[in-house]
Amino acid sequence: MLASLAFWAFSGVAILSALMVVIARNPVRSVLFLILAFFSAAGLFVLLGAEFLAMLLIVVYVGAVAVLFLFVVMMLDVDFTELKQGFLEYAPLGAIVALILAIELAMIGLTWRASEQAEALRAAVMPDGVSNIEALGVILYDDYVYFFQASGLVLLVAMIGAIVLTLRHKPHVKRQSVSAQVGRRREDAVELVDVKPGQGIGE
Amino acid sequence: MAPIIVVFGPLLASIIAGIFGNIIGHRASQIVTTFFVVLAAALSWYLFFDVAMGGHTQTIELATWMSVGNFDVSWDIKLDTLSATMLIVVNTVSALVHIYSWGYMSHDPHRARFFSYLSLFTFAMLMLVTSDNFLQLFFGWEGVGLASYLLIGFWYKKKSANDAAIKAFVTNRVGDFGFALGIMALFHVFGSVDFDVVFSHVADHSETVLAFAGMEFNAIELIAFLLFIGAMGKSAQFFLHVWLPDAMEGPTPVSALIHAATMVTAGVFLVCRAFPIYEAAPAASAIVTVIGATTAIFAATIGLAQNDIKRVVAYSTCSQLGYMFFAAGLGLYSAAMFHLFTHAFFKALLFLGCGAVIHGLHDEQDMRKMGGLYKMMPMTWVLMLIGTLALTGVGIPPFTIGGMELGGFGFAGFYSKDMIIEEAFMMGQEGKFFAMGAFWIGIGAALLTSFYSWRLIFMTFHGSFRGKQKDYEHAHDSGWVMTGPLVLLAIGAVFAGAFFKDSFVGKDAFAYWGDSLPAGPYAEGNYPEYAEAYASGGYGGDAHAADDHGEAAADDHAADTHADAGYGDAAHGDEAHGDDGHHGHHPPTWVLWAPFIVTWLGFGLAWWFYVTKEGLGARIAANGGPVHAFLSNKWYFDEMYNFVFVKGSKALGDLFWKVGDVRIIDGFGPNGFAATAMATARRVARAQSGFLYHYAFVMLIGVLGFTLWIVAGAGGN
Amino acid sequence: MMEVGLGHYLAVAAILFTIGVFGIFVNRKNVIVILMSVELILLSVNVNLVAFSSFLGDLAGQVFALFVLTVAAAEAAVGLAILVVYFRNRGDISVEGVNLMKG
Amino acid sequence: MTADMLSQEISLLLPEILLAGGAMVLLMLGVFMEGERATRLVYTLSILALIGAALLALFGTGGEGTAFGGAFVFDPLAKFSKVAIALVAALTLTLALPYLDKEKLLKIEYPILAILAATGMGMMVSANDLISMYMGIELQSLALYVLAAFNRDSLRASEAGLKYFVLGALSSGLLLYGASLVYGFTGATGFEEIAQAVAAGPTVGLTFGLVFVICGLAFKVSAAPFHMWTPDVYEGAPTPVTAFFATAPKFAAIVLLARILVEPFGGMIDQWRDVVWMIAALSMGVGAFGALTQTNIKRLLAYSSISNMGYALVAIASGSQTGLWALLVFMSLYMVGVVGAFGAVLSMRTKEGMVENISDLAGLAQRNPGLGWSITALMFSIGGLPFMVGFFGKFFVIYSAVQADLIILSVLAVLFSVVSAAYYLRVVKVMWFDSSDIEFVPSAMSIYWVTRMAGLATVLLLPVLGWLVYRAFSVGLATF
Amino acid sequence: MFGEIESLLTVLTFVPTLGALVIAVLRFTTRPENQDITDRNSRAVAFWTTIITFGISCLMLWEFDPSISGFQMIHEVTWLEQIGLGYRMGVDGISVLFVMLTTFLMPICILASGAIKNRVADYMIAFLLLETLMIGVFTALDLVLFYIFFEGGLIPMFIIIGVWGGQNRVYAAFKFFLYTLFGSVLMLVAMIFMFLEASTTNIITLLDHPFDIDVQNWLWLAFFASFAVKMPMWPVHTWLPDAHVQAPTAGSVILAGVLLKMGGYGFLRFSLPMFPNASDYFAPLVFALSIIAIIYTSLVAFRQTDIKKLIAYSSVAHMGFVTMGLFAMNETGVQGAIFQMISHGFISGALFLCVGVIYDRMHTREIAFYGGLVHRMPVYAAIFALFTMANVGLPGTSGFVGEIMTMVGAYQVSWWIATGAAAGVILSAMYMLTVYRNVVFGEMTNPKLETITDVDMKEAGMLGILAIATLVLGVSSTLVTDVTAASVDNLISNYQAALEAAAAQ
Repeated sequence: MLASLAFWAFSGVAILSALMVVIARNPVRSVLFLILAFFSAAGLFVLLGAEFLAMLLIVVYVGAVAVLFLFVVMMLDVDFTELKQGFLEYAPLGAIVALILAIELAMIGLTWRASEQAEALRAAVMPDGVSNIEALGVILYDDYVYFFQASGLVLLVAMIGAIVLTLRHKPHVKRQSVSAQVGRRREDAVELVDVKPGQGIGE
Repeated sequence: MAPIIVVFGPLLASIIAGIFGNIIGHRASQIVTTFFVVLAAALSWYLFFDVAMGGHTQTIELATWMSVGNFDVSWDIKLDTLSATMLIVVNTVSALVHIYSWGYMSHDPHRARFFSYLSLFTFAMLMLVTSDNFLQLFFGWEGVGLASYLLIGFWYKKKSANDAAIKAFVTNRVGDFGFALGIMALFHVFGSVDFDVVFSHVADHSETVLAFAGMEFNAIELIAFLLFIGAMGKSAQFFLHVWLPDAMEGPTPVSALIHAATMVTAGVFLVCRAFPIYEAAPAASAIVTVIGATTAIFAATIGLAQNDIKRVVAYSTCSQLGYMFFAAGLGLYSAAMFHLFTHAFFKALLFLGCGAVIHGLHDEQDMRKMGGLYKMMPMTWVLMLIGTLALTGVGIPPFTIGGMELGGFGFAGFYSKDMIIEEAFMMGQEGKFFAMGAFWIGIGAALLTSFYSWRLIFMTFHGSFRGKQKDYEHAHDSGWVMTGPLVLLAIGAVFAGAFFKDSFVGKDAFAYWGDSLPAGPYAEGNYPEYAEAYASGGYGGDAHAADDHGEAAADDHAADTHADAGYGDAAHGDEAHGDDGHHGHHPPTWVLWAPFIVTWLGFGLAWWFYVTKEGLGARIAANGGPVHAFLSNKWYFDEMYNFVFVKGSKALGDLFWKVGDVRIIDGFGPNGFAATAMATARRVARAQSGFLYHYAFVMLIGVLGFTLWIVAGAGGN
Repeated sequence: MMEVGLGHYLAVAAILFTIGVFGIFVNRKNVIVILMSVELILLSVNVNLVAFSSFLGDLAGQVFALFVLTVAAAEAAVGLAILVVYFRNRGDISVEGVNLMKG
Repeated sequence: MTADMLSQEISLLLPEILLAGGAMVLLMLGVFMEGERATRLVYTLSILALIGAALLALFGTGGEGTAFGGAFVFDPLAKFSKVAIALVAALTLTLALPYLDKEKLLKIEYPILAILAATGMGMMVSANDLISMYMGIELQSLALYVLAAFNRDSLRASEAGLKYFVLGALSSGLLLYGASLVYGFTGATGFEEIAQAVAAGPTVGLTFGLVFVICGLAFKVSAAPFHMWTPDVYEGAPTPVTAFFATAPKFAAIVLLARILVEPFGGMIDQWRDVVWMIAALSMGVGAFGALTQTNIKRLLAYSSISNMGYALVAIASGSQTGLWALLVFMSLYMVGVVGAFGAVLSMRTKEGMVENISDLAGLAQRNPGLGWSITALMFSIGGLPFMVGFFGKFFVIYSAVQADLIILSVLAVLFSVVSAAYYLRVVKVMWFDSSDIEFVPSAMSIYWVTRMAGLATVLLLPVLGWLVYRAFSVGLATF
Repeated sequence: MFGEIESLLTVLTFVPTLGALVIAVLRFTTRPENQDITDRNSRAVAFWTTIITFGISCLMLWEFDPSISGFQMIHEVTWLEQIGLGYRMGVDGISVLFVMLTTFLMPICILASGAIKNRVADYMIAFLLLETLMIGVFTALDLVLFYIFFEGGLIPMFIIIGVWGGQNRVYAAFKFFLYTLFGSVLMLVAMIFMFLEASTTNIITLLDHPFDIDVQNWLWLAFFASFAVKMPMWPVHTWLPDAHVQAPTAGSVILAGVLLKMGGYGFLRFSLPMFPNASDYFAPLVFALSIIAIIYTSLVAFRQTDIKKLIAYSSVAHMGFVTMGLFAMNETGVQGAIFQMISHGFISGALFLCVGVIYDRMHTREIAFYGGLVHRMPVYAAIFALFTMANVGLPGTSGFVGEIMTMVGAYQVSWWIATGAAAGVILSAMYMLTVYRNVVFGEMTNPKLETITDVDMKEAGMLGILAIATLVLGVSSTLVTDVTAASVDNLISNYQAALEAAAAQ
């Protein structure tokens, strides 16, 4: 009963905040609603018994991704007043498409029945009496090590990509270089020039 | 060897003169061509006596032309009386024309070419007449068409000459269209195009039915009709006559050679050659008669109102060919051939005479600018008179005074033309409705012939000169090189009829024609004993009868056809024999005299119009009644054809081209498709708006579409 | 209050998904919001996966969701980097401006 | 899991390990050895790494089999694809060096991202599990997003990157949603397990999932209606990146699609054939018509690529052994053409810089006959016109379609090929019929030779076509 | 004595390619300043290559045994054997003469290209490649190989028209290429279908393979789409006038002389023997289209103001006779059709050369521009006259033999076909004579023509050879029909047998 109530509450909030993400005028608000949606989804995960994923969602998504979004939104100086013009132009079409999709997908959801072999086909049966995080941990570094390594590569690519795209060495910015300061010698700093009268310093 | 020289000598000469003319020069070209043609003429007289008189018919196979399955056509020289007769006509006239042209064309810078064409024409004509099959005949047929095209358009600078040449060729092609179809039908029915095979199997196919133009026809009738279309074209018969008068744009010797003596008679030759088919095709023969008779009177009426001296003669030719055709249509093949033979002489004579006049007047052809020339050109005048007398058929019919039969006598045309008219009457008597019509038309045409012929003589040679005085003073008879051939032709025009009457249509006709033609009702009606003698092989009992008739006898049909079935109409034969008995094949006396009378009537009228009341004709023309306009405009045939065919095909061509090809086919086809493709391309490009959200829409709509598709599919399942 | 079953979770996921789709449709001004819509779609996927995993009693779904989360984070990083680059070049992130290339 | 088994399994991954390890080593090398020479060294080593990966795939692995509980498979299909992908990637990397050099884009990240992308492609063609499929795709895609925007100072490049990224993320979402449905309705992520579930009878949910997966992958092969990014990204991205986009990732994605449809979902051919049919027809159509009005050669090649992917999908739609080997032959021959064509595009450099308009090719056949003839041959080959090897690619594709009784689709295919011939011809026309004064500067050795060799190969491969067909044939045999 | 050379046909086919390679090497190794030397050398190499090819083809004809109805000199090499494709070459009575026609016309084309001054090497390469492809079409005994040669020929022709063509050459080249490609891609699908049905692409085997009557119609239509465009038949003929008008002289000669024949050859090789029932079923359609083509295009030709366009339309009309004869499916018709194709190759080729002669001098093909050429060019006038007459179908020229044989063949089938065709004969006289009059006869009114010179020795030689060929075949058609007889008999008897078998069911 309580679980049901929680489900309705979490899902209701998730859906509403998701809607607000889409229709909010100000992208900052959108991000904030997105965070709310993630929180609610995390609640649903907990209801489903996936505690680790729920935590992960909050840590990774709320803590990293959404904040990243927020940074970007605020960093890019966007003129918010213009942003929502023409909002309604495609809304009807979007609504129709969304409605049909929603009906279809919901229909699918309601027709669900596990395949007859599903029982047998399960790759990682949920063990009894083990916490979710432990169960995941056991298989993640064993059966799923390949994916784990692959995700490492994905993150490497993301890192390289982010750096190569955004890192800039600005030539005129002066930075402190300790080794250079320490290794400074007299010859580097002072040049003695024998100036002949009436000629000035020239090459 | 002789036949090959006869046929291919002119070709060789033509090639020499045509290709090497520029190198060897005009004189050499003239000599070469004339030599070969004269040689051919001499040899053809030799062959004539050998084949026609001696009965040595033969077929020389030279080479294979086409051989595909049954369609086996070879190059042959077939010599029988018919072809031998044609050989002498062709070669003699051709030789004379060659000689005449020495003089006539003496000032032309392209003589070599001219002589080459003349010889080429001769060759083609010889191929035509010596053919052993329909296809070779067609070869010659089109070959003479080509040569006439070249010769009519000889003065290629003149637009009118070029137009006339094209007109001649194309009109002939229309005829050839029928001819070619006839050949195809022949091959379809008989499985062969060889004369011997076809003719011997005509009777087998008397019941065969062919579909044509959505209807069913008797095969033989259809073939006969289609072949006759070819003959109409070549012989300038009604509907397809339009080219002949225009063809007078060519040099006059050409007119004499082609448009009087030889080529135009090819149609008659064809009908005679294919007589077994026509005998088995009464309806087609009736058409031949009707068309022939129509042409005879129609051309004659137009001849009345023409002012161009050559055109008068040209229409006269048309008209005379009409006579030949209605004769042939009535089954009087020998009579038709006889007229063809005599006509060749006097018509060539007339044409060449006209040429002499034209030459003498420095290329003046309009009779309205002539007159009184007999003083300046007496020789020509005399020769033209002879020609006219022969053409009009002046002569005295046989008559009986006090129980004494006096044989008639007359110029060449008298024998041949009167024979046709009389026999037509006889046929009419026997119940052939159209034959009687033909007879009366023949009479009428004879009147008109007489009138316009004398009109020509009077306008040209009598009265006062109406052209420039200077021309009159320079008018003169031509030299001997031109007059000589005229004289020879004049001799023919005077005596050919009398001399050859017995051979062609008279008592010797059975032996003369042998298997190549039936002797004709006159001979059969009057000289049955000769027929029997010939049939039994007794008469002239030489190798000819034994050999060839022996062969022919192998096919009983042929013999039967000759002997009994007659001309497709048994009634005629029966009546003729039954009523008149032995010597009963004589028309009433008035029929014999009728042509005589109308001829003189025509002469009288012409005299009255153009001598007594000189200038009356001109005044009538000037006042221009509708009748005169109708006649002088040639019944408006040219205008009609121009409108229907020339303009029609131009309009149709434009329609097909500009609307059909450009607008419809290209417009909806490649160009339309290209335009649609480009429009589609632009639409695709416009959809590629560059906007992110558009792209996302398209993706999502795609997904939605596919899922809906699946749902629909699942629902359907 | 009825018993909450898998269907409910799937329906929630479906609705989240369609909201994400809807967001892409209605938003034609701001790329960031489009990216957020994509994040919503990924969230719906995760809900799906976890729900299936739970009801099937199979951890694979959660593992899958885990990697989806990881990759989505990486994706967000790269995406925002690209967005920053674009903004630097253009000084604007309006979606309507992003059509230099078309046709 | 014993060490033996582990080493056995790991040996199957040797090509990927080489590439991934190589990427990291080279990254270190590049970071610590600054300077242009080091950068060039990294490039060279990257190319060598790719060639090495190809060789390893060909000879070095411990036979065939699956690893990591069936998540990774190394079978003839994967082998064939990996060799092709690695070689093509090496070639495009070769083409890239002179361009980047001239455009001041010579950075070590380029080759490293390229080989990481190649690693992802290797994972894609070896994917035997929904998760490994997804990881492979993402590894590849992320690298490609970055590469698209690699010229970060160019507005066009960054716009290309942005478009590619946003739409790519969306497509990933679709793919994942589909994958989640598939997982939910089968209870498994492994392809073999899914196949078993499918064999038991498809459900609507499974079909939906499959459709979403197909749509997601269709984006990667730029098939219509998920193609919209292609022309813009091809145009905006730096040319060598475009060349890379047009070749190896396409190959990997199409093979992955084929594998998914044939292996786990082979039992649902009736369900997916219609969808693939539609996508194929749409792609061919859009590719054929869209290119007609293009003036930019890169855009033209983008549409050409859309259309050719349509043909590849025709082969997949036939869903047979023939279809599979036809697909491989088609793709291999198409790669030859595309590499050559982009080599040609990279040769289009005047004194002022790169040019990309088709009209800039005017008179090329006369001024630069070698290049002109090569482009002519390449265009005809890509267009699938007879006498060039490209024809055989299309021929086999249509062959497989007719065999599968997809007559209408094959007729559509040939008709669209006529339409598309029009724009290939237009390129040829510009080169041969028109004239202009534009003079290209001599291209670098690598570009020169790649272009010429590819041009020659369109004809010279004809006699040895049998070998290629034989290889593909055996792949088809092994896969079914 | 050369009977042992199995690969004679392969050699024959690829010798021109070798020539092209030699020229390519010359072209790529020459410095720009030596351009004219390369041009000269290219011409020489091309000419001698074609002459050698012609020599080899004569050898082939010498080796050819006309009494055998099947294929001869078969050369097979395994190629793509896993799936049943193969490289197979061979000739029979039907194809051997087309090969001869090709090799015969090629040297003439090379010689006739004297007016080409720019990019000579490319031109020669294109022509030599084209020759390979054309010979290949007639010698290929494998469906796919045939298709490759058949379609491949479009590429060099496209370039020939587009680079060395006239004003509107781009449109014409595209139209030519896409139109014909459009036609033949459908054939490709049908070929693949046949390949799957019979599991081989070997033409010899396919000839004996009985295809289902149900599918025959579809296959036939697909092949028809290709060959009808290639012939070209009405209403898919409109590419031809454009292509002809724009192509350079030699291109027109090849186009009319050989490329059009591929359609007819295709009917003979595929449609008729492989789909007899469908051929029989569709024959009325073909007849109708043929007759329309003959009359319609003749009338259109009559209205043309461009000489080449006129001749092009006339070609369409003459090809109408071919299709008519072919589908009459009796000896006369089929042999006549083959003969007509060979003959048309000479005649139309010669006519295009004739146009080329004056075009090279005056650079216009407008009929109205000319007139009175005979005054300055008597030899030309004579030669042109000959070919005009041959085109008109005057007996004694080869044009007549083909026309009469096809018409006789068609008459066996139905009167209306022959009647329509015969009507076309009238029209051909009308337009050919008109154009001849307007160009050659009349007063020379255009002062620009006064400096025009008569044909030179080279031109006269080329035209003379064609003239001799036209005349010799015109009086002795058995030179051709004897070669084709056995194969055609075989074709027809198989055809009839198939029809009877179908009727018996």
